[in-house]
Amino acid sequence: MSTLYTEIIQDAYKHPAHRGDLPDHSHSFEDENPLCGDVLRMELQVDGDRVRSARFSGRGCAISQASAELLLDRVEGRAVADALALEKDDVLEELGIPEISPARLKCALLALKVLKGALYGLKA
Amino acid sequence: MSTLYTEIIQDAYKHPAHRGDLPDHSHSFEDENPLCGDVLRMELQVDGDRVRSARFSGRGCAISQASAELLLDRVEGRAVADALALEKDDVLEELGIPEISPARLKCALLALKVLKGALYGLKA
Amino acid sequence: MMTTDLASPLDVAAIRRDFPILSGATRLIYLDSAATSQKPRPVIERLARYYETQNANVHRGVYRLAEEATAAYEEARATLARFIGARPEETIFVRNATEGINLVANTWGAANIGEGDVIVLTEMEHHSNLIPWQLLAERTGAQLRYIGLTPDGRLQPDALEEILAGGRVKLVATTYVSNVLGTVNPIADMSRAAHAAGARILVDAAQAAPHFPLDVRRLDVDFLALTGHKMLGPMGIGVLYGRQEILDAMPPFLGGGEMIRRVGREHSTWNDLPWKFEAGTPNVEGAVGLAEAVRYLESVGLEAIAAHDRRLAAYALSRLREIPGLIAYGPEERGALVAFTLPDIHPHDLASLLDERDIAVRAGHHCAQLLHERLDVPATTRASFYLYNDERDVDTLVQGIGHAREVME
Amino acid sequence: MMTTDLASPLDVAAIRRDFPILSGATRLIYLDSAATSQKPRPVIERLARYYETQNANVHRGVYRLAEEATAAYEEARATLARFIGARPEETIFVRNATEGINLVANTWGAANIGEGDVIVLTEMEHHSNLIPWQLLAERTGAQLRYIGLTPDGRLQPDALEEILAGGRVKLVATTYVSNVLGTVNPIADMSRAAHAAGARILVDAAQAAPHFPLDVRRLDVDFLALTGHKMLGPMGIGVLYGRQEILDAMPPFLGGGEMIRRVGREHSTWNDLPWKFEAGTPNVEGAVGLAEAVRYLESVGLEAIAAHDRRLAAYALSRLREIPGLIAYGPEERGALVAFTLPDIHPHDLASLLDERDIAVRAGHHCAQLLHERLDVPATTRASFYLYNDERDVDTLVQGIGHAREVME
Ligand SMILES: Cc1ncc(COP(=O)(O)O)c(C=O)c1O
Ligand SMILES: Cc1ncc(COP(=O)(O)O)c(C=O)c1O
Repeated sequence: MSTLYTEIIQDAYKHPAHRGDLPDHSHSFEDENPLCGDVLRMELQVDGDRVRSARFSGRGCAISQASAELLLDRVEGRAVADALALEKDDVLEELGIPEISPARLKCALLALKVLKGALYGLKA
Repeated sequence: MSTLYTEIIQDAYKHPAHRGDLPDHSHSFEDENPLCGDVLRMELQVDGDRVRSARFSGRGCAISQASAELLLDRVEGRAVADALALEKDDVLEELGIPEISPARLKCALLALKVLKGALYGLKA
Repeated sequence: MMTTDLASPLDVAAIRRDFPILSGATRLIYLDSAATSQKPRPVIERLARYYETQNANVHRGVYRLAEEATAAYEEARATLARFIGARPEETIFVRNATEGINLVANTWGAANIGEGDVIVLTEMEHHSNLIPWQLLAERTGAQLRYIGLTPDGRLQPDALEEILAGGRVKLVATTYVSNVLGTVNPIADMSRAAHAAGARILVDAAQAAPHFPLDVRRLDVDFLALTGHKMLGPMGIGVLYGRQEILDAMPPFLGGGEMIRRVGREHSTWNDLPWKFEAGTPNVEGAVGLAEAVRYLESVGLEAIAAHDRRLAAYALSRLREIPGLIAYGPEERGALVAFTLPDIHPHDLASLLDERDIAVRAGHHCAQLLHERLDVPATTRASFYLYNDERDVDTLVQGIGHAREVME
Repeated sequence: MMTTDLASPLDVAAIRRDFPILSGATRLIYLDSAATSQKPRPVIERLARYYETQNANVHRGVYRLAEEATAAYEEARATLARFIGARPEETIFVRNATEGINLVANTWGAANIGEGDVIVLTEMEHHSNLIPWQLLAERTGAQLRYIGLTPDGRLQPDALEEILAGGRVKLVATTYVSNVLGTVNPIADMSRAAHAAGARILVDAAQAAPHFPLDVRRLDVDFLALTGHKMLGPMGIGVLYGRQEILDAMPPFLGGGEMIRRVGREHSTWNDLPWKFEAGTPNVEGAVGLAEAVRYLESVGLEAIAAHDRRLAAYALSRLREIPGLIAYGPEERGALVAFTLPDIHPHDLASLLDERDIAVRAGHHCAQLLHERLDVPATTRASFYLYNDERDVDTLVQGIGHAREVME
């Protein structure tokens, strides 16, 4: 039906498992995409070298929201080092849209930017 | 041979009868065409309502020099009112080039501008 | 409900055939003319013809080609001057509306607006008629005052008078037509009020000039800027109108060739209007292309275009309002555009999903962030129309929105 | 003496066929490329193709056409950046060289040059690299100092060092190639001297970029401006290069759409480089046309063009010097032009008489009044050459001058 809005994206957008707050988070970060007004916040509970739990909040398009959901699903319960190693291509692979256009790429990568911001200063 | 440099213009340019000064002139004016650097000065001896004698000096292209010569030839010995009545088309008619291009038109009309300047304030 | 037969005064099918980009194999539903218009064949061909037969640098050449290029350039100026009811001396070629407004801010503004003086803007301004005044205000200590909006997106009726009554207003800078709300502002009334208070008025006509006849004398404005690419002309060319006596007294903008009379080592003197404000080699191609665009618009008829646009905007508004939950911003009476939001789809998602069906709309804040804050939405989706659009395009849009909703539900 | 067989590295006959305006029924001897160049078919066709298949407003559109236009625009920037050895972030699209230089004067200049500071110019500057600094000096109380010329039209060898030794020099603004003398200035040396004295250097490359390879890093300059229409590109587009760390620290130039990050009621923040300096809708058509021109130049080969131009200038100089009484200005080693005077024919008359034989040369002060005062002539006649000219054009010019002399004798 839609080449951009894959099943994966639609599913992650419509049924996010990681939307919400973590009142006792150890790390958090918020950023925005001023051109489209998207705002994304992430809260993480880091325990030793692991990301124990992770939640996101904010508003934005399906691409940026689904990207946040998929990223946090991937990092939750895993090593901080794995989260720090994530790159642009990993995000696009998670989303299943390697061919995204430059304008929407910004939406897709906002989550990665915020995640990196939250983990800033942690060692790999 | 040349459609712009008519016999009349070549003749007026090469053999001007009115080039020179009038030490006891009653009226004079000088102006320039800053874009091509042409400078033209006219000195007139006005006697009552007549232009007794008229001379020009300065430097410039053949069109502006010929135009000065032809204009002064036309007004010398004639009524001030006739000189004051001269217009653009009279100049082009004298030069024999009614179809002159805009860039060269400025050259052709410098003499008229200077003549009008010299006679400024006189009644027709 | 499908298309009714609102008889347009235009033969849209014939017009579309004049636009190569709209005549491809797949029908492109181009609904982003408020961002930039497409170009008809005569304009595209005019650019080629210019370079193939007339190209030379203007004004200083004695040879015939240079004469011809100069004549073409100055004829283009005369065409644009006539189009807006100005004199050629008052018609300055600039890159776009943005440059025109900055020119005024940096010359007239810098010379006439000082600390504590007031510049009046509206809350619906495009950034191009906002940032130049912010920069000027920061430099000079002038104050910015904003005319607020009614709930349906018109200027607050008495706001201008109230601000003017407060005194020290030097300039009212307003858009003619909002590029988001579609609101058409009462420029003639605003001019009268501004002038009565001793202020000048500048009008951003970027969204007006493409759509209806315009006359700077009848509007009695002091400055007016338009941009060629939104009115079928090429990119890189626009016009700034300034009232002659104001332009005469203004310092120059950029320095360089063309705008100079006589150069000294320390100081120089300026050329006559309008060249005083055109430094460097002008965009002759752009000027002749824009003049060709004006001729095209006039051959179709500005009044007919205006009537067509009005009908289409009304039709779009009524069709869009049938969509549950859709909010359309702006007043009933409007220019040829509708910006809207849906409760359940982000504008960027909607634009992407529509694009998959060859429908081009714009999503974002449309360079009007202040207005979007005022509307309390980060972004809207905007569909804008022009002489090559028809009811079928609106119907396709409405169907596309339905489809997008299905995908995202 | 008639044409000898100076073997050009270029196939001029083939090149001429690429230029529609030079391929008409009567052979046009176009010797005014220093004013503006003619355009090859690929550039003209690129403009049409842009409007027929790619046109949209850039940067903010989500739909594919807008993506495509944006990609075309940014690819054009990358092409120009590579052409001058810069990074895309340092490559700002402007209208022409004049605007580029004014941009620097109004931003970096206004922020960094104060009362008593010194701006160094040369006596051979085009008005476009002179007036902006005069305007800035008048506004700030800075001083202008001029590097004088040798009798053969080169910069006085030690003048720059002497002025720099005097202290307080903030900027050296110089042309790369004189548009009247043809002099090619030693930019790399001048950069070194300027930097050693803590000054910045701006280079006007309007007459250099069309004719030989250029590398801003190797020259180590801080700013460099070029203009598209002199290098086979369309009118209305040029490039300003600025060193990244300087651009980063600079206030913006014009305000409007595109150059903004976030807008508030009183104050706004700026976009990243290079967009911070590009307010309003850019001239996408101009940019893609200029990139096409660069590709054309590179396919011919910049080194080959440089060699061709050098030969042709030398040939023209030697042929013109055979004419009794003719004075040619400038040094032996030169760019692709010769400006000269005849004792008995005014430059305007000569240009008109040559025009009657389809030879296009320029007469006047070529926007270099100070230089003409220095040469003590009000005007010169200039013949300038490019890749589509050959020895036959020079011969025709020389014959034409002979004919003009006969008429005016
Ligand atoms: C040396 C030089 N600098 C600057 C310019 C200005 O170029 P433009 O008018 O395209 O800005 C020119 C050409 O006119 C030139 O020859
Ligand atoms: C209302 C309004 N003003 C100004 C502009 C700026 O036009 P340009 O970018 O061509 O300068 C636009 C369009 O973007 C606009 O819609």
